[in-house]
Amino acid sequence: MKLDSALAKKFYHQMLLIRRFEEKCIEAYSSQKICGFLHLYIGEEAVGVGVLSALSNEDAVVATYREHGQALVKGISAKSVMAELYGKSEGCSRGRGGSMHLYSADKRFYGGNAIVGGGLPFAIGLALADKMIKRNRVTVCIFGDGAVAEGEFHESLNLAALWKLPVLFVCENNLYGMGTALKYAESETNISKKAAAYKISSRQLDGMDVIAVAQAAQEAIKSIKERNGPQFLEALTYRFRAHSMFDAELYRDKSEVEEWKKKDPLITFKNRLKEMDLYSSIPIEEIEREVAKTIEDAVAFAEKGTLEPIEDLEKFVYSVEAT
Amino acid sequence: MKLDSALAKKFYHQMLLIRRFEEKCIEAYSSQKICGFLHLYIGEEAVGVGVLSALSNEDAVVATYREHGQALVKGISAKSVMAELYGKSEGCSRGRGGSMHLYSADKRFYGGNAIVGGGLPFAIGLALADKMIKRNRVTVCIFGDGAVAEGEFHESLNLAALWKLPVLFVCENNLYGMGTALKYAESETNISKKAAAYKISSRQLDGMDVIAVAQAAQEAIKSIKERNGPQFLEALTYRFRAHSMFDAELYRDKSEVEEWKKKDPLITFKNRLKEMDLYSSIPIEEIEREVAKTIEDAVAFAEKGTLEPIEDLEKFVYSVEAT
Amino acid sequence: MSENTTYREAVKRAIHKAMKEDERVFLMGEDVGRYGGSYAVSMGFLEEFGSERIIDTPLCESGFTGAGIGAAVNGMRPIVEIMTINFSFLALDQIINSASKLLYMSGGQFNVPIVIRMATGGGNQLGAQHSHSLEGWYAHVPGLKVLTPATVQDAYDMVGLALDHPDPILIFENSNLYNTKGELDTNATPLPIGKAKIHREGKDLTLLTYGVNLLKALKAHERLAKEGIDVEVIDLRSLRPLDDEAIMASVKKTHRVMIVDEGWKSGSISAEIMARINEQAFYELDAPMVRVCSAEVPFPYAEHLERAAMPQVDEIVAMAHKVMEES
Amino acid sequence: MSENTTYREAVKRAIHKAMKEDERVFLMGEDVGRYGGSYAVSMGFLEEFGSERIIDTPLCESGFTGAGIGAAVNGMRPIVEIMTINFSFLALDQIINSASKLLYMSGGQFNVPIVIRMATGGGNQLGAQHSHSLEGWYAHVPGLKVLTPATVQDAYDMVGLALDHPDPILIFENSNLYNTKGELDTNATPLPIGKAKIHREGKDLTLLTYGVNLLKALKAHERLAKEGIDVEVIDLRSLRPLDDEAIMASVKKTHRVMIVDEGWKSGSISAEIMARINEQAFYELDAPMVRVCSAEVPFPYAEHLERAAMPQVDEIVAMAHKVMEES
Ligand SMILES: Cc1ncc(C[n+]2csc(CCOP(=O)(O)OP(=O)(O)O)c2C)c(N)n1
Ligand SMILES: Cc1ncc(C[n+]2csc(CCOP(=O)(O)OP(=O)(O)O)c2C)c(N)n1
Ligand SMILES: [Mg+2]
Ligand SMILES: [Mg+2]
Repeated sequence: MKLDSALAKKFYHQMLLIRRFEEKCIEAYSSQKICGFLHLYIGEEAVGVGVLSALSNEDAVVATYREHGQALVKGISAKSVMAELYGKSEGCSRGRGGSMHLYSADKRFYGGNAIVGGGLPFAIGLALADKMIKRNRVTVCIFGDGAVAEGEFHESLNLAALWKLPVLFVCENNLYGMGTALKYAESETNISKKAAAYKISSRQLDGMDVIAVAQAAQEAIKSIKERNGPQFLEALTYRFRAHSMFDAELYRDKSEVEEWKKKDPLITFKNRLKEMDLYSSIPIEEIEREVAKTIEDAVAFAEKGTLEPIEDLEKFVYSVEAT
Repeated sequence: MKLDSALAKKFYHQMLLIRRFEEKCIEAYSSQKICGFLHLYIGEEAVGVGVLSALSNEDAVVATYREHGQALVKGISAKSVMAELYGKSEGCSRGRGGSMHLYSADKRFYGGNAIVGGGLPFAIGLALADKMIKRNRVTVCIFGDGAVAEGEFHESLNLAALWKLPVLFVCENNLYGMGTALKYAESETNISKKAAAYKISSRQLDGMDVIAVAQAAQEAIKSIKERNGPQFLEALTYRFRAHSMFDAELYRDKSEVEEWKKKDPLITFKNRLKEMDLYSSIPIEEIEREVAKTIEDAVAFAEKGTLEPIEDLEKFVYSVEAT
Repeated sequence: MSENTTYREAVKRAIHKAMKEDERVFLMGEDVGRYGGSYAVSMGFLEEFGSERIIDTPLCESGFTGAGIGAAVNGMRPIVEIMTINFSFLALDQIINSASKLLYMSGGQFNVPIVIRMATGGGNQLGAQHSHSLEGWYAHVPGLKVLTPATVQDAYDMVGLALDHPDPILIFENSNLYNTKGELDTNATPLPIGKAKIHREGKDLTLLTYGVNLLKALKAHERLAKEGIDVEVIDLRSLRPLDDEAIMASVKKTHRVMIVDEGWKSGSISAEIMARINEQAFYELDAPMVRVCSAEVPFPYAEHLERAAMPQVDEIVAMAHKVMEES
Repeated sequence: MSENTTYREAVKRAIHKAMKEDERVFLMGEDVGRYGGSYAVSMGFLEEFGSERIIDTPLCESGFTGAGIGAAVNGMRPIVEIMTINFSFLALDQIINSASKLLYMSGGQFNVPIVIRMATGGGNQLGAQHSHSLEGWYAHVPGLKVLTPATVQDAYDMVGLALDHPDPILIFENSNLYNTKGELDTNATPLPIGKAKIHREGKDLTLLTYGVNLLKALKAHERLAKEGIDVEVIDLRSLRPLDDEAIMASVKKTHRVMIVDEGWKSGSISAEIMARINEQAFYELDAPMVRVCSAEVPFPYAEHLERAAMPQVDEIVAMAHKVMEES
């Protein structure tokens, strides 16, 4: 992968978009425009941006309840995501999904899943269909370190490897599953090592470094598209915010958070650009303005969005043709 | 482990008991004295006998639906097991369990589980209690190669290792889960290698050789009793009979079965004894007679056993003190 | 065009036809291939259709059911066979949290055209863990449809209907039905999903049932006819949706109701049917509705105990007399 | 000795007391330790009791629930916390195939004194996968008991009752109750498992409910009292066993029945209650029984839709008027 200024701009723009989008979400949450659970990706932007940079439009993404970032990068508009968080008809799930259930058939973004581990078997199935139909597409399956202990993780990795399915597993290891540190959850804390039990080739990488992530993802996707079966990436990262909006964060030290904030993917990326002499070619302030405008528009769009008619409560329980 | 003639006699006696007991079961099944599912252990006797030889009375066993052998070796009388298969009150589960659900509180035999993989979390729990109560006892958890693909396998191994529980996992790898050969079920067919994903030390061994199994089990149990946490054994074995009584065995070649029959644990054990000059000290015919008598008595006991009163249908849904 | 064949053969032919006609259809589950299906439904399919379309899965109910859901969303028409209902608990999260809700949660974007078949029921001395009748439980879940073919014709028709359907459908095949025989007309227009079927018309008592208990109900019908009670026997066919119209029409005719259901009594589908009749036809009732269900016990192994735990013809007959006397 | 406190505090104190008094008691589940419990029930316990007795588990519902079952059989008194009912599907195999049946399958040898607690219910805009009310489902299973504490007193009492019980008990705590306040008397003799409680006596209409809907029922009671309808409000407290005696006694008094239940309507516990009243008190009824349940939809995120999907006071009041007019 060659990082030129166009790509660098794109990376920075996407990471900043996620950051600012979620900062706005916090505001909207405190004024109760957004309700329910809200899990923020702040601090982990490099993973989503890096991994998704390796995908084509035809490739699919299956994510978790912490998926605003990936949804935006996969191409669901900020308007459509924000409207969803506002519970509006114009939202990407027509207000029925909320933060944990963003979808776009168009963009091949398959959610959002509020059941830890629940997305893995589903992702396997998407890939199985692609393989059967002989479409050379990849399904990226993103999950947290907490999901690794679930049985569905095990079942899915085995199936993917056994059937040589075109899946890229991406474990966002942010060291905690809610309040439980990895060392209290796994006897083997090097998650990438677990892939060997299924003969899946895997790598552990710095999830705060968008370039490293993008590079690894690109190589993995290439191998998958050459029909070599699944690949596994473990991205070491950290969430800067609480698990959700209800978390007193008793389980980790402030100092640990501060340490990790020094690796803020936005800041370190800027530093890398400076080292690479690319910084001056990136219009930082312009990007900041663009992003601000995007978010302003998204909020305005969400604010003036409409509510689904209550008469439509039962719409989409079954397909129209089925009722 | 030193194999003297007393131990050799015991091994042979136990293996023969299982063999003859199950041969009798086949008869009883065809005359419909025994009904339901009946899964035979014939061919795999060395695993149960070898592993259980390393246990003390206080250690526990959790097995599968293919558990006649382990139940007998753990000390449930042939009478009591046969009566259970006959559905009689005198059976070890009072006729409520049947072949797949043999139990004895007294002998610390915890079944019999008809759900593949279902025994693993339960076994973990037995061991957890022992650890909490500071009793130095081991729980042996036996399961087939088919169970390895289940999520509960994964969850249980992780918990056992994470909490350093006194569990001996024994995978009876007979190469098939019902009609599905291991290579169609696992991307990594060396099951003992999977234990590494949980940092559990493991060994693969010849499950047709009772001495090898006993030796390995003894070492494993010793380590567990020294409070080093769980151990894992994969015993390579083979079932000579169909999966259950309803199986046309389309999925494997007769020649493969014949090949494995050459490794019949009873025959190879006798050969080993000859090599070791122990054979002459084992009263083979006397054992054969003893076993025949035991089984005859068991059948007679089962035949004249009584039926639970129908009025007691709801007995044991709840504890007496609870209703 | 009609011929006499087994229920097993009917399911088999329906799947065979679908596989021939639509290359998106495939069959996946434990031992569906080399073993031939644990109830021999797919015997010979592997040879005919190959291992790409007849997929022997490892034991991982959640994994392969979830995989079926994903494949359905991505253009295929999977038939997932969960060997028996007893193992479906392990796949429950995928069935409920994924299959039943995806269309709704996505605001209509992702429908899930999956067919999940499983054997159900007790009566074969398989013990407590292998004898569940929980199809009524699944019928509680919006987003799912629950079919219970009782006849050879339905065994055939429902596979096709389910595969043509855009949403997830569960088909429960009682394992005691596979060897039963009946008429099969592969050219007949199938009765739609959600329609009950009157097997015997009668004026004294409405007997509602489904699955294997239809056979017991028909036997009871015969005995009761001789004893002067004219029972209307209705096969529900679908537990979700229930055919309220057919049920109420019959109640209006007979004014008396019995439900026969192998589920444990409390909370079984029989309760829901009673609730609906109470709501929709209360004033038509001449007597309390009754039900013959399974005893509330984990199913015992011993033959005499298991028999006592399950609905039997004698009990149905006795209960019918009781209802008639009451009113 | 009575004082005003929260439901959360009541659960907390009950567990605390049990841990103090019986060293066999321990608490296990996701985030019960360092996080303090996802609903803050066990805040501070880890410090007090240590990580041997307050066990933070990895995410593996089947694994740790099964472990609890094994530990219960082997001499301990585990309280397993499944964070919410929504994740209990992943543990269902262990709950049904192991906990509920072990005593029976072993012919009485192994009882399972486990207490499994979980938060339940919707109403917080958590979307379809996080808003289930399936306690009625669990009540279908013989071998289990299902408790639904609605009051601060019951939140306290039921933990102790359950721990003293030899068989598996599920306790469903509606997440909207944790912050509610009420009187707690830690010295009072608890009302036994299986007994319903009359919260308001009335002569016109029996309103049966449980869990958080008791609060809505009491509000409706107040409004209806002003409108001249005298409603008897009964908290079922236990869904398995149901207190048939208390239910029928009330029906005999009022001759009219309404059930309020957050479960999806079809196949909810409300259906079973209707079925039993039909069976046991049919001739006492002056009008069809009615129920106010949740709409049969995966729960939507948007506030207005979710509200419309759930039982509300207005609907209860309107339904009460309807019943009174009918008869
Ligand atoms: C099956 C299941 N169990 C428990 C939960 C509650 N829960 C939600 S997120 C979470 C932690 C997951 O951690 P991880 O997978 O590391 O993802 P992260 O939140 O760190 O991104 C838990 C326990 C759930 N949603 N699903
Ligand atoms: C969860 C579950 N799925 C499927 C089955 C049906 N079944 C019973 S035994 C078996 C094969 C198990 O194979 P393995 O674990 O290797 O044990 P073996 O029979 O070879 O001893 C299957 C598929 C079951 N009992 N439980
Ligand atoms: Mg995490
Ligand atoms: Mg095997």
